[in-house]
Amino acid sequence: MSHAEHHVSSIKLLAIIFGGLVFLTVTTVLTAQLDLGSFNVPLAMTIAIAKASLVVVIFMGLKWDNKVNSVIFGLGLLFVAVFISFTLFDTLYRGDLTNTTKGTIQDQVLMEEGLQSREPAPSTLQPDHTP
Amino acid sequence: MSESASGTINYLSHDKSIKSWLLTLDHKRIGIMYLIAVSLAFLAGGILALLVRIELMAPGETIMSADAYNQAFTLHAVLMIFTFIIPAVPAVMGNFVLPLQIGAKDVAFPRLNLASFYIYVLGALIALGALLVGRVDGGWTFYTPYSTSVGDGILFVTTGVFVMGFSSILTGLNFIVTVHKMRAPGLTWNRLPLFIWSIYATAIVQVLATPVIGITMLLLFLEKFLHIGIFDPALGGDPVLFQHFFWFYSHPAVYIMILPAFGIVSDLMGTFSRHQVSGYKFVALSSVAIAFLGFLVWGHHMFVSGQSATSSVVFSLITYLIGIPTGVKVINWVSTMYKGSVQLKTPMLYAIAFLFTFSIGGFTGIMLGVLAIDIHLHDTYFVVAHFHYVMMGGNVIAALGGLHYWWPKMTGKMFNEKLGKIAAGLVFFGFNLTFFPQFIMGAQGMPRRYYDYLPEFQGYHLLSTYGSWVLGAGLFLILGYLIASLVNGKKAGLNPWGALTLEWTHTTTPPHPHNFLETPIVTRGAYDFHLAKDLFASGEEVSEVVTSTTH
Amino acid sequence: MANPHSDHPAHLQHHFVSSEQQFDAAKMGMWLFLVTEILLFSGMFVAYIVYRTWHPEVFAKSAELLNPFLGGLNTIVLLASSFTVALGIHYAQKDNKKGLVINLVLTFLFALTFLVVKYFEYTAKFEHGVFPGAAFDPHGVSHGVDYATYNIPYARQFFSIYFVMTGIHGFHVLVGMGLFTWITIRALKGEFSSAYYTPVENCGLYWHLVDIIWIFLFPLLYLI
Amino acid sequence: MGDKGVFWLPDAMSTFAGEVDALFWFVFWTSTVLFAAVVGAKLYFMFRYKRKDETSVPEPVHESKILEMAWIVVPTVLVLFVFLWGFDVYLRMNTAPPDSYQITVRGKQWAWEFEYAEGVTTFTEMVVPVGRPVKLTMSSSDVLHSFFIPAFRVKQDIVPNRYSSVWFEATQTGEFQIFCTEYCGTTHSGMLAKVRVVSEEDFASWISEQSQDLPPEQLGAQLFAQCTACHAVDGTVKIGPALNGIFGTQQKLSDGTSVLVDENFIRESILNPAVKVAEGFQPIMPAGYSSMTPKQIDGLVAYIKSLK
Repeated sequence: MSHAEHHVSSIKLLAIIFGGLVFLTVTTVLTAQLDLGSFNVPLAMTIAIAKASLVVVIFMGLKWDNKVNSVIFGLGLLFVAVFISFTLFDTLYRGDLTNTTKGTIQDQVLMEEGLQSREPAPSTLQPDHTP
Repeated sequence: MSESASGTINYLSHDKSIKSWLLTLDHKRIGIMYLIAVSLAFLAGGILALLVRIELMAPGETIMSADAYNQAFTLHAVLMIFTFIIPAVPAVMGNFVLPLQIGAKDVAFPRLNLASFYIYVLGALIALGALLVGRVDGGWTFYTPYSTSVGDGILFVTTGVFVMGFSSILTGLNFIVTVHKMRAPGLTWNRLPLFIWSIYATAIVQVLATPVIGITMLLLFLEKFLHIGIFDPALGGDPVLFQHFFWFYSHPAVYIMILPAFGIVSDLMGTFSRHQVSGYKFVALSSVAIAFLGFLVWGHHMFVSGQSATSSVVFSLITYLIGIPTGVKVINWVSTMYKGSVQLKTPMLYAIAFLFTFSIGGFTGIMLGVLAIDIHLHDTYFVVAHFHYVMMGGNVIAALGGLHYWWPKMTGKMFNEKLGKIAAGLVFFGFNLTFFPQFIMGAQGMPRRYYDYLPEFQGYHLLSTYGSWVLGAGLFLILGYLIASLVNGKKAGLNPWGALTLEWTHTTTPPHPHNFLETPIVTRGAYDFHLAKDLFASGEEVSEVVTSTTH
Repeated sequence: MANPHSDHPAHLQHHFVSSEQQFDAAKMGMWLFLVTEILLFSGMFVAYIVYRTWHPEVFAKSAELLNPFLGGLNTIVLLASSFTVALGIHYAQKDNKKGLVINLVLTFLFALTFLVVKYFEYTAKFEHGVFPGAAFDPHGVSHGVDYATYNIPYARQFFSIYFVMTGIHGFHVLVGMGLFTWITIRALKGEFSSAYYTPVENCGLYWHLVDIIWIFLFPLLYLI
Repeated sequence: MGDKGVFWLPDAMSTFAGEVDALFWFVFWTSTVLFAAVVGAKLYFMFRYKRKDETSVPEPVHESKILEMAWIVVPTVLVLFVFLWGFDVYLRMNTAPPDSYQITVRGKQWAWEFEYAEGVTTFTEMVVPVGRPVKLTMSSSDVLHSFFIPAFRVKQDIVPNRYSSVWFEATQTGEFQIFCTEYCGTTHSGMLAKVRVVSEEDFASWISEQSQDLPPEQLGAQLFAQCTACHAVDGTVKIGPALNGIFGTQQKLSDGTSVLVDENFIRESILNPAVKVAEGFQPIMPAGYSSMTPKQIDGLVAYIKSLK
């Protein structure tokens, strides 16, 4: 084990990061009030990732830490990504062959009821959520 | 040259009070406590298996009602998987052997280690508590909505599995840190015994996968208790999503079960062939690769579940990719014997039996990974036979090899070699007789989890039941002579198998409470027998306990 | 038994060779633990994403019932607590006991604030029948919001996910408060110094992770 | 090897069953050859290199790069080939031809119900025409079930709240087994049915025969097919009590009281099975049968009344 002095982050650096985090929080709350169409989600997520990165790299000191800890953290994120993306392979493409249907029976019933009552069905009741 | 060390105290003798055992922080004693606990779990699960097999000797009711049968196979699986096979090798042999093999005084976090043990016991008791409140039904897979619609026993089982998950996580975490930070001077990654590599790979899976079964069990609990509507289709939830959650853990869990077996077999093959393990680097790194790839294939349990064809195709393709490193490993183990010096002691017999049974498990796995064939074979006895060939023929047979291999080090006593060989034969024969007929009846269409069945399948079921008796006899024989060895076994030498790993060359038998009298300094790889020729020149047991500075 | 290290500090456990090894091991163990925490939450994120892609309109509408300003306030409270924890470690490294204790107490108070705000958010929903699970039955009118109009298919899923996610997160905050109480007591006893502050460091890491989880929960549940 | 249809796989009775089997046998024989090679090498090495001298320490073997590459490349090519083959068959197995004959299948604990396009409903037996693609649209009213016909090599889980489907084209007439293969509770293993494959003409005449209105007793006899997993009519006690000769008698209940078995009691027991449970039996009868029409229930009552 090579002996290295532990890194000490200066109060100034910590304060700057804290300021940045508060700024980003205010930004994300304000931009969420605007209607940016399909940009709302990516923007909010980008800001969240930026905030989380600041916390991990500076507050948690990963920047100065043993590399193996970065690898561990990275692997954790990688497998979260695997979990999400491989599940989406199913849920986004459910019913791509004839062995099962895309929508549920409940949704179909709701839609039929909506049609029969001849009122415009709330958009939320559409059974088919094609990706 | 070993006599000067024999008079020292060892970890068993230095304090014999009950309290010193229950509160011990010594990884070796914790390993022994796990050994006792998982053996009890194995016994309970095994008795249930025998009962299930007897019930299936004839169609219709033989010895129990349909409800009793359904609970018996559910409990058999829950006990065998969560309380026996997942902790078996990592927690028993990993605990006992890992710090010794890497030349450490203990694991990195001894208190956490003891806590893991008690968390395991607590979880197992909670799961068993289900028996007191009601039926435990639905199979170990807990598929919704059946699991949320039947009995309250499921609440206890999910809680128990949740709690035992913590034990598994903490053990894995402990081992990863130990392997990274506690290796003896000179013990580089390239010199590590392959058992360490495999336990390390297992630990990665334990840490990354187990939290997901935690959240899955929690959500299942809430689904049953509050009806949150995530998994229950009557409330708009999706049962297939539950299967994704469940298999995200439970497929990697298969690698928690099999990777440690790879490690044991590698060690046994090297030691009993007195030969460098063929393709050492490949065997080592492929364990880690398999650990990671194991996370990408869970959907092959769901080819007929109604998941999208897109995901079935992706999962099927990756399933093959994981088959290849596994296959190459088998070839490596076989070729380790090539031009070696093979000694057929009891532990080696298990390693050789493993190559046979695990290969069948592997090849049938390839068959199940083929999309079109799996549609026919899914949820039949073919699958039952396949996973028993992997878990029992893979893990348990290897674990028995490991148990016999390390038994002298753990207890200081030799078991009866002749009985050992007979028992190994019984286990091997009984195992194949139990499970091979299941492949055939499965392919013929016999579905799994069937209490009653069509008369045309009875012949296979009979063979299988007879096999289970032979297997049971073999296992009880092992239990018998191992216990007998504690009483009247021959005193074990320092290194009865002629191994080169540190637990044999640098410790007394049984080991000192602090493992090593002096920190070992490692100068060669775990299987570099050709660099240690002088140690074997006398033909006597080799040990470097006292003269640690020369090597 | 020869011990090569003549100076053996009180905090060094016998099976470690040096303080440095012990510190590294503890920290690595902590990072591994954090990864298990991330994967524990990942299940909830998967559930959220799956149901959101299936029913985006329901999720957008249901989110209207959450108050982004209270959520935002709580975000800033948690960020501040992360800041004070980082300051605490800084003071520990500088052997400044007073600075350490003050910042640990501040962190505890921020955590408490977070839970108090959460309490008001929860009770405001419970009053109108917004519960997780079978009891979900939004009704009544407050601040011009007619809760009954939120009783639409799959709103139950949104609120179940909301309550389970924030509930598990809140539980972690509670555990964090316990940890900080313990660490503060040890700090008051003067157990920490620039030579040994591993528990402070590790509790800090845990707390930052709780903060990070919230950084994601906040926009996902309240904003988008 | 003998007749493969007898030993490993059941006889192939649908158009793609032969393709599935070809793939099965390819993997089977390739695996067998490789397995024999591994076991053969293992046994040979075991005895050829047996330790004779306790002091012998063999030298490490120089590893051949070409051989190692071959171990990796050859299996990779093989499995990719098998994957593509399996994928191809899988796609066809899961894509029903648009002109298929439609049958609606409903699974419930623990019986199958088959409804044909002409409005005919059968239980425990599904009749299909030979040489014509048949598409089953399946749903479940309670838990997961799985529809499996080994002879046709088809299987599909039925997920509640979704329509699942399988299709097949039978190649020969005959009677074949249908299983439920997803665990669904106490009588999971009794959730069986048969598929009877008949010629086009026989099918047409069978359908028209079935379409006529039946007297209540015969209707009840037909409906009762879905009850036989648990109730016998010859006095045998299964999961539930035998139902012959009980009409007009006093039935002891699990709460100690007793009740007269009349039309009302039978009707109530079908609609709300957990309320009055016969002594010595578990309250496990599913409530799924309450969806029956009054006419169907009248039929069942008439049938049970007629049992001696």
